[in-house]
Amino acid sequence: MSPIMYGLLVTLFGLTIVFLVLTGLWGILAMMKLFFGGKKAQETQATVKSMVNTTGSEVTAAAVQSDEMDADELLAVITAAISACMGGENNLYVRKITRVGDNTPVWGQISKQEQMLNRL
Amino acid sequence: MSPIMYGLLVTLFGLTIVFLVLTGLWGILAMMKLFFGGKKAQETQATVKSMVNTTGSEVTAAAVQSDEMDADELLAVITAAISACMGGENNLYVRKITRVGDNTPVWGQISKQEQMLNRL
Amino acid sequence: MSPIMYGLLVTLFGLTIVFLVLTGLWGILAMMKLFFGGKKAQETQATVKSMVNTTGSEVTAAAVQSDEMDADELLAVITAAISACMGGENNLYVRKITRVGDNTPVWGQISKQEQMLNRL
Amino acid sequence: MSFIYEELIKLYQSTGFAVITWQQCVMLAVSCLLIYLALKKGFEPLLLVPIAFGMLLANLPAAGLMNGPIYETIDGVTKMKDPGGLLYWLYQGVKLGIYPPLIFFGVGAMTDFAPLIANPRSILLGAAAQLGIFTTFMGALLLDKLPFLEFTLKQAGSIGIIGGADGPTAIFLTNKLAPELLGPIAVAAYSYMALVPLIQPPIMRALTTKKEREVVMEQLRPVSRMERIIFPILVTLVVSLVLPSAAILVGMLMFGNLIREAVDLQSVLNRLSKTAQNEMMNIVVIFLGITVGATANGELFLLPRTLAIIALGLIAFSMGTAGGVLFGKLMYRLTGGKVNPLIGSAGVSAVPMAARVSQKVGQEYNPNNYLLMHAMGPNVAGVIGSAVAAGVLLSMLG
Amino acid sequence: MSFIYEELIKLYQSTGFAVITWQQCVMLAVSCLLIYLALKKGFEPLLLVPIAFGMLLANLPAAGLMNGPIYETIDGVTKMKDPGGLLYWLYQGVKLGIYPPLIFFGVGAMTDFAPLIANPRSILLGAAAQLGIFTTFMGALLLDKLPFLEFTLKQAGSIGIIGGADGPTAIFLTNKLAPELLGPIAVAAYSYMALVPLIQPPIMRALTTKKEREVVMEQLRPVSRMERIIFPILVTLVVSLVLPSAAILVGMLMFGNLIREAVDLQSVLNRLSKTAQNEMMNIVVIFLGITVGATANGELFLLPRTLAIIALGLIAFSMGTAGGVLFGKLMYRLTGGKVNPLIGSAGVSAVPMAARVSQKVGQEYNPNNYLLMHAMGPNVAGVIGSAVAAGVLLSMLG
Amino acid sequence: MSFIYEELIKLYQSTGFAVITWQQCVMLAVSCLLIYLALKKGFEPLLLVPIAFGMLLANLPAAGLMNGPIYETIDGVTKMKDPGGLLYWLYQGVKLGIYPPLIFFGVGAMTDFAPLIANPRSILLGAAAQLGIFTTFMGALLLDKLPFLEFTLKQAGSIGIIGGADGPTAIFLTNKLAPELLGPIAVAAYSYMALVPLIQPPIMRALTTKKEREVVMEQLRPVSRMERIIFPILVTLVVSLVLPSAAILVGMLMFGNLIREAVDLQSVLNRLSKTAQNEMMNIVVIFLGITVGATANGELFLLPRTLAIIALGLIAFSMGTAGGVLFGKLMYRLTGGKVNPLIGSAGVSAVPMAARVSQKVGQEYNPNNYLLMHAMGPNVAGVIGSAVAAGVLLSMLG
Ligand code: NA
Ligand code: NA
Ligand code: NA
Repeated sequence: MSPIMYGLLVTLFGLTIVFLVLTGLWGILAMMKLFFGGKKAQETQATVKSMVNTTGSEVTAAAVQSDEMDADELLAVITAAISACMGGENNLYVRKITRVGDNTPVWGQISKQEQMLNRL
Repeated sequence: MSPIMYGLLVTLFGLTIVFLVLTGLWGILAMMKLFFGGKKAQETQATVKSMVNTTGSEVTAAAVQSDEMDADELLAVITAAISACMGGENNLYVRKITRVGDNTPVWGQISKQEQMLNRL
Repeated sequence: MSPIMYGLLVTLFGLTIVFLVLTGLWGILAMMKLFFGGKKAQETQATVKSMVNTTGSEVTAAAVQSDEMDADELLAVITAAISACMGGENNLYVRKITRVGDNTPVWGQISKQEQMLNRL
Repeated sequence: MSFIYEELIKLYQSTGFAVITWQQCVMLAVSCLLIYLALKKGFEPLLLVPIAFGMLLANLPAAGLMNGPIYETIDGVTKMKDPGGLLYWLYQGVKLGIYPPLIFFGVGAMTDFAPLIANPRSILLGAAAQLGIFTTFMGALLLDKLPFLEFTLKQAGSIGIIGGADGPTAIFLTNKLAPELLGPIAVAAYSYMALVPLIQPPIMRALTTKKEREVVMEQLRPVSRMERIIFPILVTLVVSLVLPSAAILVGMLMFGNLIREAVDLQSVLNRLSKTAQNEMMNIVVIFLGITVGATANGELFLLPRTLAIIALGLIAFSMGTAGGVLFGKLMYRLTGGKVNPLIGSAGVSAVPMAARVSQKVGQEYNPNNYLLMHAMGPNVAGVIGSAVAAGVLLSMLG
Repeated sequence: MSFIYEELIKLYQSTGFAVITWQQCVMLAVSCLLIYLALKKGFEPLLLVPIAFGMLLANLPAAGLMNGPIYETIDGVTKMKDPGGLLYWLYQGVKLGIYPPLIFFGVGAMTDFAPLIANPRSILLGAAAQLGIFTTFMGALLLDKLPFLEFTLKQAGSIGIIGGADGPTAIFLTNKLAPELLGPIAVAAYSYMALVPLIQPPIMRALTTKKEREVVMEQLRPVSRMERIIFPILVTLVVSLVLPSAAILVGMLMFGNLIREAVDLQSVLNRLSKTAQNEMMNIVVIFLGITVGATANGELFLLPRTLAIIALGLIAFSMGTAGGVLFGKLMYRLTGGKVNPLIGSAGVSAVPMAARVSQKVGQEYNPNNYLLMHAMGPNVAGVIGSAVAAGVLLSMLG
Repeated sequence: MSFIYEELIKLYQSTGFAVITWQQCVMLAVSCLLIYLALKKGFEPLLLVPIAFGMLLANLPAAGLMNGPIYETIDGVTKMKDPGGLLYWLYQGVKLGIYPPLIFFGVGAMTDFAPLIANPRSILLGAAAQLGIFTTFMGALLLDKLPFLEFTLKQAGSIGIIGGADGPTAIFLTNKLAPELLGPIAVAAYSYMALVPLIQPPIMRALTTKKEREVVMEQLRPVSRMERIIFPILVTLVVSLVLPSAAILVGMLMFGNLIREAVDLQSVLNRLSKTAQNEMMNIVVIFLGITVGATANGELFLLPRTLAIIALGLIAFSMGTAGGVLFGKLMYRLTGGKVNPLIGSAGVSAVPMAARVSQKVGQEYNPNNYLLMHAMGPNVAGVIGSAVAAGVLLSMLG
């Protein structure tokens, strides 16, 4: 078979397989929706904007009670604090929230050891 | 020697050696206490809680004067600032302090270069 | 040739080459200055100190409008907020600014995907 | 003092000036040009800066940074006489097929497949856009007929994969089929990815009507956590069973995605997810970039075929875009106007640049039209699609 | 068109469907089950997710991700014809014994040995809990008498080490003694570690009296910085001189710990300490997990012995717990009631899960009893103890 | 029960106590001393702690952590019987010349060359300070005449490079020329770098007049972004063309610096810059340190030549300082008093310690004199200078 002929065969098979596989995935995604799609999607992001709209003291209390206060919430606290200081005019709009770094533990505390060591 | 017999030997020797080695470590730890245990143990963690109980301005001043302001202190500053803003009612309780990330340097400053470059 | 003689040769050539190469670089640097040195050097560091001297609200607005708010600016905001809270007495002097960690994205936002995925 | 003179001669002969070839001169210039394009014009700097610098290092005369080790056998004992150059050793990660799957692992950890799960029919657009791969493959086979060009089937397949608009896939396949083309293909792939906002819009406008471009699509449904977690496992199983040669790329992509999504259930996995996205990825990007660039030595790079590859790469991207848009038009018809064909062009991969182009062109004609999330579906489907196409090429040509 | 038909046949024969074995089907199901247990039930997700996904990838039919390279010799020159699969190359880090010591390095950098230094007699509890290792070793030798099971001495030793409740140690030893059991042993070790809160409490209650369980222990003394820094050096020297085969594990654990504690004196070492704890650890965990899982191919995994290993693993954890508690009772007697025997169960390692179990059971009987820090002593001693036990097994069976 | 007795004998013979040599005892003590110096006296802890611990691990009797793999051939098939020790495998990164250039990559990403670009004549001070390398090289050749010492040309070159005051360069060159000296040379290089604040000031004071020391230098001009970006490319090209053997060190240093400076233009490169400076660097530092230390086994280390190397190392640093200061005096004359000769001592590298010494000595004599930024020029030039000197030694002795 000449290279061109074999190339055409590859093209024919190739496009067919690409479509077959991805159509198969489509079918599977459709089935998956039937089985698992009914459940309410959970919100993975902390709803930072709404938190910012509450008063500073509420946010602060909420955040410090949380055992796993993460950086997003920290920023929310900061923003809220700033906004509270400025007299409560909530004209802030947090455009980008950067989660900061890896939460390296304060190692005297057992809680992080629990998360890690026994898993290694 | 049958595997079982050899296994018993391994068990006998194994447990003996484990106990011997760890008992040896016990002895060494006891001796180490005699030599070095008398010194007052230093506190490795910044005493964040007490810092929070001071007024915001003091904490801030302390922190910014420190040449190696670390993340714990930063959080203390933040907490203190928030608490100061809210009228000084120190009902905050910092449950978990996460040290954030690697202190990547602002490279224009010579001070960090000193820490690093000459060590490589 | 004896080792000592060859050593002298190496020393002669070595010092000559070191000087030649570095003198060559000097020349090139001098030429580079002619071509590119005329342009005003840009300031790579955010001028944190001056930002701190502005009022808190201005800084906040500036920072949150920035799409790439980085950690230095975040600290500037914090410092400014604290300073604003304390009645505007700008006796703060930021001695060391540590940029915190890697800006891991909040992945719901497309903006970071844009920065990264298409580059891999 | 004649021995000083002799040593001086020897020393001069050991300098780069004494042995530099015209190809090396040109390659040094090319690498400076690529650094310029990457830094000043924003051509995929994350990959093109390391590629260009690797090209520069590998073309420094007499430096031997890509030299392999030299062994010598004395009395039957083989010893390493010279360890060879750094780039040779780092290149083993390309040669053994290690870096590209690790990058896919990181990409999986960074990619949100929810827009695809929410709108699964958009996956077909990610299939249609692979048209670019196969037309370019045929194009290379046709160019082989020209007297001054010669492309084997394997080389043609490697050139075709540029149309996948996916760097690691292109590097992975080219390393297996035609490693001698690694340099030009990687440079072409990353350069055209940077040019997507210039290449695609005219094609998109030419192939669609104004009415089609103004279609506003329905809001995407929310996707449950369970769907997000099951998706990567299912994709791995289905794709790998049908096409074992695509297992490694798709499997690592989906492994990364599984860890990303599983963070919601087990937050300790955040450690792995972050490392996959950041440090591990960055280290692999540096090593991959610099060594892919280092394969581009002058003798292999400065051939007519490099120009042909660059021309074919443009065809690849254009045909991929056209394939996606035309299939989008078909879906527009079949769904009674519910699908905006502009999202088809995003099927070429180039995540998320191509999706943003769909968004931008859409808003030109209807300022209230937000196609971005709809285009992300075909966009991430295109990554899977080009990995599948690579698997086909690998199994039929390899 | 017969050649199209032929190609179709060839293509079908290259799919996974054509060559899948029943073992591979079962293994794919097993890996999905492990992912479920890891994510939904919280079974050590940090390791079990990579292990399970590695198992899945390695059992994809015809994908060959664990295949070694193929060389061919033409005219006396040997060349690599096929580089083999990614998992084969990543697996070299297990095979050459590189990953487990690196994980120990990170664990050392994360572990605070102060509770052990403050209360050195608790180290003996970490010795007693190694009973589980040796009883399980004997159990495996006895099971060898059954007609349908066969365990060599080396295999029995590898199974015994499950009782060490320490993943990297188990992987390190099994790789040296019986690599064919790596999959089941790693899965058993990590699964039972996750089940420690279920396995231990009944044994602890059965072996102790109410009065013993209510013992309140004295406050631990503070530990000086000097002691913290000298401790890792001394442990390395003592353990390695007595048992050279344990030197690598204990040495790297203590190297990590030295760097951790030395940060107080030289803050620049914080760079190394953080990297050891985070990025380096995470990268190694990913590579270790995925390749350990990949050793579990169906032919080796789906044998009666795997069930026996899982049964023996339960015995291992139970006997280790019993050994620790019984020795705790002995210390209770000898110290006139100053030692609460509940801290003995923490000697099995499984840091810090086992120590938390001691704390929890203690508080059930005396709500004001805080055993956690006292239990951390035996807990970290257990890590050293199982490394020593592994050294004995390696030197007597290896 | 005689077999128990036999096993006991065997067991005893397998302990470290049974086989320890006096050299190993001394080396264990030396490594503890180095840890003490690193932690208590602040001797370059970032490198010396890993080096010292590697030395300790490698000298543990019978542990075999530096042993290579053992192969056995059965029926013509060669199989690995024993994988060897961890340190052997990590050491390959030194042996193959991988770690030092990667550290240079990170150093480049951390170094600001602007003070050099702003004041290019200061680059000559970075050349003059390389005098220390060559005088020490000659010194070693002269010591070779002593009856109890023997230094080959290659060994003398490796000893000379201590005068470069640059750890990775010293390790890189010594690995190529005289790997048997790696341990003592690395220890000497890093120890003397830590002692720069003690070694340099007396020499600086002895060679300069009070008037010279009080010279206040002009403010440095600002450096444009373009200059910063072009600088690393030009340096790579010029140095590599003249001296191909220096290409790898200078090339990687400048690649790191290019990425650092290019962040201003393309912020996405910040990912690579941070990884190069932090995690990648830290991982390589750990591996490099521990394996360089591990080369220092007793038989090689405890020889008269080690004392000679330590003595020569002091000469190297002193002569380097003198060379820089004397050339500084020359520049003081030629520029009519514009150059303060104290900045010459910074030319030995040891960034930025040596520059701080210039600053400190300068302020002693004129409290308003800020020489730091002026000394940074020769300081970073010294890094380039010693890489060039290493290239010369490599090409003339290698
Ligand atoms: Na694609
Ligand atoms: Na244990
Ligand atoms: Na130097």
